[in-house]
Amino acid sequence: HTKIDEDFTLDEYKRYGRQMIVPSFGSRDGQVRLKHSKVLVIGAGGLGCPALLYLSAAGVGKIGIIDDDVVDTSNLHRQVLHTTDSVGIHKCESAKRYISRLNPHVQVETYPYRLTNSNAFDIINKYDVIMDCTDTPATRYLINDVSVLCSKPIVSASGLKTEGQLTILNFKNMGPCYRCFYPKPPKPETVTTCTDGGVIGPAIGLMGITMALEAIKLITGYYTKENFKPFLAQYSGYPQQTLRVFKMRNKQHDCAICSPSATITKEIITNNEIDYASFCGKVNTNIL
Amino acid sequence: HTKIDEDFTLDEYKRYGRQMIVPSFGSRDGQVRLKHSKVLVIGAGGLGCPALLYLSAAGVGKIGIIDDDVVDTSNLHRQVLHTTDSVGIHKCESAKRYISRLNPHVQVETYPYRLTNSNAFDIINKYDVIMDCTDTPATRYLINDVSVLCSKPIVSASGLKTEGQLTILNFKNMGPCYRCFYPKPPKPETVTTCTDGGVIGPAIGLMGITMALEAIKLITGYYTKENFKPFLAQYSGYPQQTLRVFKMRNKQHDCAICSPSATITKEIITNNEIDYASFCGKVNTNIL
Amino acid sequence: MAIKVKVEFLGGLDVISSGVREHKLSVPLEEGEATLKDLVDYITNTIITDPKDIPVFIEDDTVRPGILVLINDTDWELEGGEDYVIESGDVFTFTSTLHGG
Amino acid sequence: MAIKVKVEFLGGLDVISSGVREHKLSVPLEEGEATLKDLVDYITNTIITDPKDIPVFIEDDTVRPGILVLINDTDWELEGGEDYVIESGDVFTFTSTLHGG
Ligand SMILES: [Zn+2]
Ligand SMILES: [Zn+2]
Repeated sequence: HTKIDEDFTLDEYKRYGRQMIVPSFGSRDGQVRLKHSKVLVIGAGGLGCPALLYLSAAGVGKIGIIDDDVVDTSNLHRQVLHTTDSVGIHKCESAKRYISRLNPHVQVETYPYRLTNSNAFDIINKYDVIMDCTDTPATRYLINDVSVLCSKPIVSASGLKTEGQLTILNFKNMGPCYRCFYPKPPKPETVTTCTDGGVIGPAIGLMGITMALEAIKLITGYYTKENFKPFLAQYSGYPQQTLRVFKMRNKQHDCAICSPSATITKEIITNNEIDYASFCGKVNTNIL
Repeated sequence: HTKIDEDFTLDEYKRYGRQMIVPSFGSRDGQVRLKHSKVLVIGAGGLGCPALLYLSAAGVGKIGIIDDDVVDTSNLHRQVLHTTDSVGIHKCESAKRYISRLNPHVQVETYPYRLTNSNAFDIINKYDVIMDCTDTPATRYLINDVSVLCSKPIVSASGLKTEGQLTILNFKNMGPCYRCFYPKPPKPETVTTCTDGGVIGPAIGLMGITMALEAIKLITGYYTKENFKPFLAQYSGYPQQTLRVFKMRNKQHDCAICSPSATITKEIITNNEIDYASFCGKVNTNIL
Repeated sequence: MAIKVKVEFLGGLDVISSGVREHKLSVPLEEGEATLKDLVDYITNTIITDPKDIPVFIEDDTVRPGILVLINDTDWELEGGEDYVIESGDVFTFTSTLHGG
Repeated sequence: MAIKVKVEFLGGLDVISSGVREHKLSVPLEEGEATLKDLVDYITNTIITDPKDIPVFIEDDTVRPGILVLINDTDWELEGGEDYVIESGDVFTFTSTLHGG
C-alpha cells in the first residue's frame, strides 16, 4: 500500500471514492478527518456490530472495541459481525477478525474486559468519539460521567423489541448529557434488556447504523456549535417503520456531572465512591 | 443438528429465541414461516448486503441472490458483506460465503448473471418474496412486471447520497405496483446512480435493513389485507436522520401491468417485445 | 368545550393501554386553563386500562422518571413541564427510555 | 389574504433552490380558490433560483414524472392532484424518485 499523496494510497481513493463525492460528507477533507479519528465502541452486540461494520467500511483510522462477553448462539440473530464459528470467542476479538478482512486500513484495539470506575478514564481518554452500545443504565451513567469529564462527545443509542432511540450527548461540552436527560435512574423493575424482553434483529441493527452515521457527521465536522440542536430520535419498526426527531432540552444548569455546580469528580469515580450498579439499584425481587 | 421437534433443532431455538419472544414477530409460528420462506434478493450491493445479512441471521429458509457483478474496491465502503479478499469474485458468491458462516440453517442459491426478459419468470416464480435491491429504472420495471404476473410481493428500496426510499409493491395482488406509482419512466438525464452521484455507506445500509424488516413482516403475516396501507417511506440522513411515511395511492385502474385493462403479458416480455432498457431510454448525450 | 388532543405511548409504554399507541381524545377540560398536569390526571383515570399499571406511568404524583414527555415533538422541559397550558390539536407523546443494546 | 404553506424539496430536488429543502411561504393567492396548480406556477417563478433548472421540476406544463407530490404527507393522487384547493398550514412535499441501490 504505497501512498500516492501525504494521506492516502490509491486503494483508499478507490475504496472511499463514492462517499467522498457526497457534498455533506466534506469530500477529501472529510475522509482525512475520518482517517485521523479514533472511535471507541463500548459493547460489540446488537448495536455495536452494525456500527463497527459501517465505521470500519467508512475508513475510521482507529477503532477501540470494549466488551467482556463471549459470542453465544442466542446473539447471532442480531449481532451479525459474529458467525457460528466464533461462538465462545470474545466478541471484541471476533469483531476485530471481520473488520481486518473488510478494511485493512483500520487499526483495531480490543479490550476484552468490563469498563469499570478504575479503567474507564484511561481507555476513554485515548479516543475522540465514544459510542455507547451497552445495554444497562449503570454502564450508560458510567460512560456518561467519564466522557463528560474527559470532554468527549457520546453517540448513544438503545433498542428493545421493535423500537429504538438515538442521541448525541455532551456535544463539544455544550450539549446536554445523559444525566441532563435522565437525572434520576429508572426503577430497576422498569428496565428490560434485549435478553429478557427480546428484540428483532433489523430493529436494533438499524439503530447501530444510525450511530455510525452520527459518528461520521461528528468526525467530518458536519455538526457545529451553530447548527447542533439537542435531539432524541425515536424509531419504531411497527406498524410502519418511522424515525422521528424530538427536540430536547439543553445542558441543565443543575446537572450533577456537566454543570458548573457538578458534584461528581474524577476522584469520586476512580476511588469507587460512586457505585453505578447500586446507583441504578438492584431489581427488588420481592416486588416481582 | 438433530431436530428436537418437527421444525427446529436446539441450535435454532437458541439462535432465534430473542426474536421469537417479541410479540409482533408472531413467536414460534413466525419462525416457522420464516424457515419455510424463500426470498429472492436481486442485487447484492449497497441495499442487498445489509438485507442479506439480517434476513439470513433471522432464519429465512432459502435465499436466492442474483447479481452478475464482481466485487470492486469502490464497493467496499457500503457493500459490507464483501471483504477485501473477495475483490474480483462474483458478488453473489462472496455474499453466500459469509451467509453460510453466519447461519448454516439457511440454504443459499446464487445466480451470477443478469435478470433478463427470458430468465426472470423461471427465477422469480421459485420465491415467495422479491427484494428489489437494484440500481436502475430498467431493472425495477422488469422486476415489477414479472413479479406482478407471478403474483409475488416486492420489497423495493432505493438510495442516493444521503437519502433513501422504501415501499412494498403488489401486496397480495391488491396493492399498487411500481407502474402504479411511476406510469412514465424518468428521463435518463434525471437518473443518477450511486456510482455517479455517490452515497454514504450507512444511509444505503439503513435502507437495506429496513427492507429486511419489511420482508420479515410480510413473511410472518403481520401485514394483512385489512391492515396494509400503500406507503412510501422517505429517509434522510442529513441534517437529522428521519424516516417519514407517506400515504400512497392504491392500485391504479388503468395500470399497464396490474389492472384489469393491463396490456403487458408474459408472452410480450419473454418474446422480448418490450425492451426495458430502451423503454427507460438511453441518456441523450447531445443534451448533456 | 372539550379540547381535542392526540396522546401517544411509545417505547413499550402502550402496555398500560392494552397495546394501543395512539389515542385521539376529546378532553372535557377548559381550554386556556387546563394544564398538562390535568391531562396526565385525566389519562391516568381514563386510558390506563388496569389500575395495577398506574405506577408504570405515575410516581410521586407526576410522570415516572424514565418516561420522556414531548409536546408537539418537543421536550416538555422546554415548554414549562406540567404547567404547559394545553391547546386543541396538540400532540402529547410519552415514551419509555430504552436501555437495551 | 396570503396563504401560509410549507414547501419541501426532497430526494435531491433541493438542487433547484440552491440546496434549501424547506420553504415557509406566504403565497399571495386567494384561499379557497387557489389550487395546487397555481402553487406550482408560483414556486416555479419564485423559488427556482436558476431558470435553467425549471425542466428539472416542470415538464409538459406539470410536475415532471419522476417527482412524487405529497400534500400533508399524502400522495396528491388521493387528494385531487393539481385541482387540490390549498389551505393555510398545508405542507407540500416534492420528492425525486431515487433509483440507486
Ligand atoms: Zn448533564
Ligand atoms: Zn400497477
